Amino acid sequence: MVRDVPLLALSGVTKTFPNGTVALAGVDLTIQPGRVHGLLGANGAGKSTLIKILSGALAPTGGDIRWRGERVSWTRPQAPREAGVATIYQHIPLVPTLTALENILLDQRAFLRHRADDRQRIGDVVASLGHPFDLDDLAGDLPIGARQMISIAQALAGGADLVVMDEPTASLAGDERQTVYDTIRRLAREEGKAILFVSHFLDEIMALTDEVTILRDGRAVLHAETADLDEARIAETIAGRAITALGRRKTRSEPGPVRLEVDAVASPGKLAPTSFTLRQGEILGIAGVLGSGRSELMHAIFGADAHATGTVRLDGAEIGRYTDEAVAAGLALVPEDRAGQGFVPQMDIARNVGLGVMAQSGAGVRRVDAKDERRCAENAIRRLGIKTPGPHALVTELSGGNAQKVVVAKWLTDRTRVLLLDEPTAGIDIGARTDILLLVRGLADEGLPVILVSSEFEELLAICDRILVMRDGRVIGEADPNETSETDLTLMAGGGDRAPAGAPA
Amino acid sequence: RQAARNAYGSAAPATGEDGRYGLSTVGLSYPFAAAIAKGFSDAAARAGASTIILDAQGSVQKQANDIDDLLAQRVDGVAVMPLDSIVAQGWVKRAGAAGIPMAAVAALVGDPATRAVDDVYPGLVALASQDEVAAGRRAGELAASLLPAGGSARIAIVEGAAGFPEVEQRARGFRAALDEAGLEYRIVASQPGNWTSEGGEAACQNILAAQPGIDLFFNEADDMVIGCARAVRAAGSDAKLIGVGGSKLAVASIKAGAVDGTVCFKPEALGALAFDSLHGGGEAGGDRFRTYPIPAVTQANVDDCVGQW
Amino acid sequence: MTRTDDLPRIFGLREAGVYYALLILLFALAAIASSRGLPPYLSGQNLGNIAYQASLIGIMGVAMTVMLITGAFDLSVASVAALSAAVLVGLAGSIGFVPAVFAALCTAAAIGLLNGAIVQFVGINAFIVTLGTLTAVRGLVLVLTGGRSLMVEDPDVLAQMLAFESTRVPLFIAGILLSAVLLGTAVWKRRPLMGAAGLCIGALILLAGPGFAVAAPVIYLAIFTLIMWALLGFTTIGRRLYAVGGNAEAARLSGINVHAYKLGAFVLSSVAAGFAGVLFGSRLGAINPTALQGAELTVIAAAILGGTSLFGGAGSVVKTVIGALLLFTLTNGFNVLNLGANYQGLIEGIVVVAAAAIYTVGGQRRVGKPKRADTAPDAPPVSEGASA
Amino acid sequence: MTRTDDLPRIFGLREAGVYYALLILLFALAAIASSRGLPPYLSGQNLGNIAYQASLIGIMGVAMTVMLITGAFDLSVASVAALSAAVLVGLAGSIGFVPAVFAALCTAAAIGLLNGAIVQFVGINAFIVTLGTLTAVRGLVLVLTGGRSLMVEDPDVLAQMLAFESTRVPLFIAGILLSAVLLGTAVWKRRPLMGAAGLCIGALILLAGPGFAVAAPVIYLAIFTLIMWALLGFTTIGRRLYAVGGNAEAARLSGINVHAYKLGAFVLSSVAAGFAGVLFGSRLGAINPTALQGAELTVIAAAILGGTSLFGGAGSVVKTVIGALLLFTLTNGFNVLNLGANYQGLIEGIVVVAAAAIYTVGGQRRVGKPKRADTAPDAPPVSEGASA
Ligand SMILES: Nc1ncnc2c1ncn2[C@@H]1O[C@H](COP(=O)(O)OP(=O)(O)OP(=O)(O)O)[C@@H](O)[C@H]1O
Ligand SMILES: Nc1ncnc2c1ncn2[C@@H]1O[C@H](COP(=O)(O)OP(=O)(O)OP(=O)(O)O)[C@@H](O)[C@H]1O
Ligand SMILES: [Mg+2]
Ligand SMILES: [Mg+2]
Repeated sequence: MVRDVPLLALSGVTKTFPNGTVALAGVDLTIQPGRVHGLLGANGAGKSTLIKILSGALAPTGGDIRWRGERVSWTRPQAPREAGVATIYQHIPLVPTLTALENILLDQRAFLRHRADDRQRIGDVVASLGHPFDLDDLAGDLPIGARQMISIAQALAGGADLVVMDEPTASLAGDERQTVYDTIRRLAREEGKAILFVSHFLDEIMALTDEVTILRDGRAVLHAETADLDEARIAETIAGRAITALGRRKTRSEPGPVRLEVDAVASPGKLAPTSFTLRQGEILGIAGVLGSGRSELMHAIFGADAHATGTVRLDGAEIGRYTDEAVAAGLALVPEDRAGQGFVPQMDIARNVGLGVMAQSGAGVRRVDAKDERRCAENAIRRLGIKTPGPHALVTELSGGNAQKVVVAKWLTDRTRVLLLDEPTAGIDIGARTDILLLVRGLADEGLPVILVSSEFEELLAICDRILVMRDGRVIGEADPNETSETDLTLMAGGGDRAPAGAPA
Repeated sequence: RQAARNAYGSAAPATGEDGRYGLSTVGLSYPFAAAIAKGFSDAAARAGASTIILDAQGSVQKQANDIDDLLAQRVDGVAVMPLDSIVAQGWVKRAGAAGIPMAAVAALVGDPATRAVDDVYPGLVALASQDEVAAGRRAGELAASLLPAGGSARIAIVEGAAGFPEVEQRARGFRAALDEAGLEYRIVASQPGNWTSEGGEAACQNILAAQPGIDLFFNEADDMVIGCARAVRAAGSDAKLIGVGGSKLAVASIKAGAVDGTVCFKPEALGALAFDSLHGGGEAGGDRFRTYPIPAVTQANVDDCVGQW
Repeated sequence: MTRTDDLPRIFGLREAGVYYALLILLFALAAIASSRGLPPYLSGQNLGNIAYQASLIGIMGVAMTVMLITGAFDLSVASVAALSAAVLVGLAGSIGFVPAVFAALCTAAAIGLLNGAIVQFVGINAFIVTLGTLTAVRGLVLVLTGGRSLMVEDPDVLAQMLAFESTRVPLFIAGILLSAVLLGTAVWKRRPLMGAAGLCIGALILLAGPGFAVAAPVIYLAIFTLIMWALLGFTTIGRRLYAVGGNAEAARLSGINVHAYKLGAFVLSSVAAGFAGVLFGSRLGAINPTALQGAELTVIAAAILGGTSLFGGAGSVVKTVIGALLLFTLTNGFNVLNLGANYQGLIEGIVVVAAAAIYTVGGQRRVGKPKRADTAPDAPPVSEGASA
Repeated sequence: MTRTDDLPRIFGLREAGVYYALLILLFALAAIASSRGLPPYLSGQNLGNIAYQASLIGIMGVAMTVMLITGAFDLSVASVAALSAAVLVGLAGSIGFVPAVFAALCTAAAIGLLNGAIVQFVGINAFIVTLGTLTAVRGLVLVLTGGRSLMVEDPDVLAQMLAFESTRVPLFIAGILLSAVLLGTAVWKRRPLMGAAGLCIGALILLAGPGFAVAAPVIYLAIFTLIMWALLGFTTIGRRLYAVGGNAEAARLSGINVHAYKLGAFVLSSVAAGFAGVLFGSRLGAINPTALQGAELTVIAAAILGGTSLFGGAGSVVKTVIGALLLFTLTNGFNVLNLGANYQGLIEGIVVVAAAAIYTVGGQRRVGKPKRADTAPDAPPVSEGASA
């Protein structure tokens, strides 16, 4: 490899969206073969925009891009793909009606559709990722974690020289992350490929990358060798302010009264009967790997799973098995798949946030107070630091993390009596994550019971009072954050057997 | 085609020297209606009047709208070719209220089941139409003459689309004539052919599959008899074929011997009759029910019938 | 939904395009008419006629819009209208007008419920279900009428019907007042669009002259539209309907009873169709079995011309009514200008596409995404595959 | 797509439901017919008739399926078919049959290109565009024909047309061979579905008897279906078509030229319609302006009965053909059983919904996600929402 000719060099790249948002205000970036380049930045800093530009999905407004030294202008995704850039997009664009295999082969140019060698080749790639899904599953039937893995496999199958990954691990859990790390290392070290890696997980960045570029408000504010940096410094540069690291939560002296009783809640084929109780102001964490049934448990409790059985009582009163009853009773679920389950794309921020309050105040007909709605939205924008032109921007025009914040904001109302969070910090930047976790902790301190599903065990350990560990759709144990380490938790969750997620027989 | 184009009055000046007359047709994409329109505006042209020809596109409520539009324009007379005889009664009232003479053409106004065709609905200046029942009769007589005297004949009726009064009227006349002829017959099937040639073809194919031994197909319209003829030929059946309407195609295939006979309608004549009844503010006088002879034609006398549509 | 205060957006083609389209068409026709020395096109009577002719389609279109907003689809409206008309005409003679109306609406509601139940709980695609009911209900009409037209014999029932359908309501004063009120509130609450509406209405009313009166159905349409507009724009119901259509899964997880709302839409659409049928039957106290055949496409066309999305989550009932008016203005114009019938279809088709183009293109230029046809900014909900 | 080897899935209702529906219907009718002492219903002649009657709709349906797979929509097919028939009949006399066919197909292709271009590049909703062309093209037919039926006078041109449309092709031998081949490959490559198909075909052929022959259009349909089936199932073109419809954004990002594929679908659909029109015109060597009016709904119904999704990304051309056969078997059954015309609509509607129910319900039970019902219709490409 010739080091002095960079594989890809961007200089002064700018992007202004039609609605006036300046996403990139002149970014320089050079990517060398055989190296892992970390791209960091707060939500809305411009990472995805940059990536869409160098994958040809968006046209830049200015600046120039050089591939292997010569100037290129990529306006359609074909060009970069043929040149040798493979991209994993943040919003995981897959074709729901095609199988995993078909999705992975989507960008192949061959004429015949079902070639044995293709299947063989892809099979190997997927195997190297630890079989997170079956080649013949419909992409649409898979949970978000599995879909994330599909798009990773898709990028690997192409055999590109530069693999661009926009938050590939955002909706993955421990094991899958490990396999992704191993893959990245293999690609860079053994196959001499270049990797552009976006993540909000600083530990990943430290462990994986050789150099990092940090964006803030569309500018590259820092470019350095990872070795010369430490997490605190990076965090500060990203947020543009000092980040108070999360200390562990000191277990609260007097356990409050029981609020939520989950009694033998089960869902055929997905979730074994599960029972537990949740006390006033308690934060219950749920750990598990991809497909361990955490989301299923959440849905079952929330009445979102039509097949679920068992009873859920809030303050002694049984809650019906439908989402509207659950919400009316004060349960609130932040789902794991923001695009699919979280927000209504045609509605602006204010209306999406408004949905929460509206549903909680019952099914009756009432006048919606646009002003009040707007005020709530502005509140949320301030409280969660959502980066947007205003409360009337479409959610689809927000960056991934900011969209996630909107979904969280929906339930931050005073009518919420139990908060169920499924991967609430997926794709949220380090600064905002700390804020959100502190916010959750604050809510709990005010007495709100919270269930937190997270694949960030560090997160769980930091703010939970108790942690349930799930595997293959059943709770296999409980951990006390104070005498458990992240590795213990990972071991419990992974539980030796690496069988792909599936239903307990 | 040029002639046809003028016929629709697009070329005619908006304000005629000798009055403007409106014709609300069931839909100018139906050749029969188009021919009536042609007759109407030709007659108008001869009389130096101008015409407004409206196209209801087969929809009753559009026809109601068309008539409102005509009345709103205060034309000197409105001829209506009603899509629905019963609904049309209301239009007669409206025209009366607006003091604009109205004539019906091609179909009577009033309940076709109870009202005889020559008993013209009160308020109408005139009704220019062929008698559908009589048309059925002509077809029936023709059938009687075509069928072998001895033995019971197996007859299939290919109806128009369900919901049109002609369906029942033509069948009624047909049966009556057969009965009078004292012929022994059985109607073994009567199925809709939806007025179209492909519909007629399908219906006849299917009927033949169930009743191979059909002796005669009575198609309630010529388009259907054309299609039916194909089906009969394809199935190698020697059933006789009778249509109604005297369309160009039918006349041609009678000449060619593919179809045995039809009842000859003259839509252009109808149009002319309707116009004459209106011309001069309806004081034209004469019989209020205006019709013309509708002979049944076979290969023998096919030349008496010039296909007008 | 236009309730933010940025003028360019509100008067931008994308938001107001369909209004422009209608106005352009009206004035074009008026110009041609006068150039041809015809009586003034924008006369009260003619405007009244257009509104009257559009009223049935408009009523069904408004309900259809709600339907489309929830992401479903109803092809059976025309048949349902015909059925309810048949029920009305069939029963009015024996049980009296008002009970017959009630019966007709109940029948309609029942069919809506059936449609909705099959779509929601059996899970069959709305298109095929309502296509099935389109055929079946039309068949039912044929069975009920025995394939023949029905009519009401009893003169006083007939009188009631006519009173219900054909009374002409004088609107001059009302119109003046309305436009005044609109202008007032517009100025007071700073609602530019409202102001514009007020002006247009005022102008048209003055054009129409003091004798201006419209037939009852126009009033019914206006009232129905007003209710639905308020419901969609200002109440939680409307919010939920949009959410259900925009992303049913998200709506469900936000505690909205998706089934109830979709079912409701089906019932509403059928009842509205039923009411249209009642008006249709009352028009002449008679009904023929093929009545309103094929009207469903016109209804949907009106809604989509009004900018409603076929995929749910977006749409405005007022614009649907404008869409309907646009379609009927066109045919009315043809009739008035006595345009060669052979050319009407050609021109109508072109104008419809052109009208749609006005705001689509305008809308796009505003957003500046020519390729919006294939850029969905975020992964589509998983469930998309399910419709396979 | 059914090319994995798990039997339950392949023969599960969801995958094979529509085949079952057709078989059930056929045998039900056969039973009734024989109980009424009618000649055998499953006779070669009758089966041939059904196939023949379904052929035009089938051809348009296959293309429409491709259209729907790419997530678009074409209401103009029937009008386009009528236009191409008019062009054929109008020109055949003067320029000869083959050139006239060519002209007709080119006209059709041009309209398809127009449709596609407007939808793709102006970005107007396909529904409204093709509704517009539906009207406009029908108008064009009216203009060309001047509102009366056209017919070919020249006898030998007429002869050519008949030869092209009405020659009957003996199929006994071919059918036997086909079923043998199917069975062979089925056993060899372990393709259960193929085996089943082979058996059914074999059985029907034997039922039909050695005299079995079908009209040319059936053959054309078969060939066209075969080509499309292979294209969709075995080539990357097919995969891309599914991708474009399933998630245009994903397709675009994987470097698929979405515009080209969508445009292609429009052209294909129009050309197929044009070909159907050619067949239609050749039937009688004549065409009247109302020809095929309203056929578009039947075409779409066939596709959706075949399980094609209105929202793109899923669909099978073979099943569409089955859907068309199902619809025509029904009317054929009515005629054969001589059922009262007034009752046909009612029954047809019910049967259609029932048929759809068979595999929808089956499909759901298999997947066990009832909430699909309400999550299916949404997943709007966000762009749609923006078109509000
Ligand atoms: N389609 C769009 N239209 C208008 N503005 C947009 C659009 N997409 C993104 N933006 C804006 O561009 C800015 C950068 O967005 P981008 O998605 O690049 O952020 P990001 O760094 O990826 O954030 P995250 O970490 O949350 O993914 C944000 O302010 C966002 O609101
Ligand atoms: N990677 C996968 N492959 C196949 N099926 C999966 C996968 N992940 C989850 N599932 C299905 O979903 C069920 C539970 O998944 P769920 O998403 O609830 O688990 P989770 O712990 O929330 O995982 P995630 O990290 O994806 O949220 C599993 O029982 C399995 O049926
Ligand atoms: Mg991003
Ligand atoms: Mg989960």
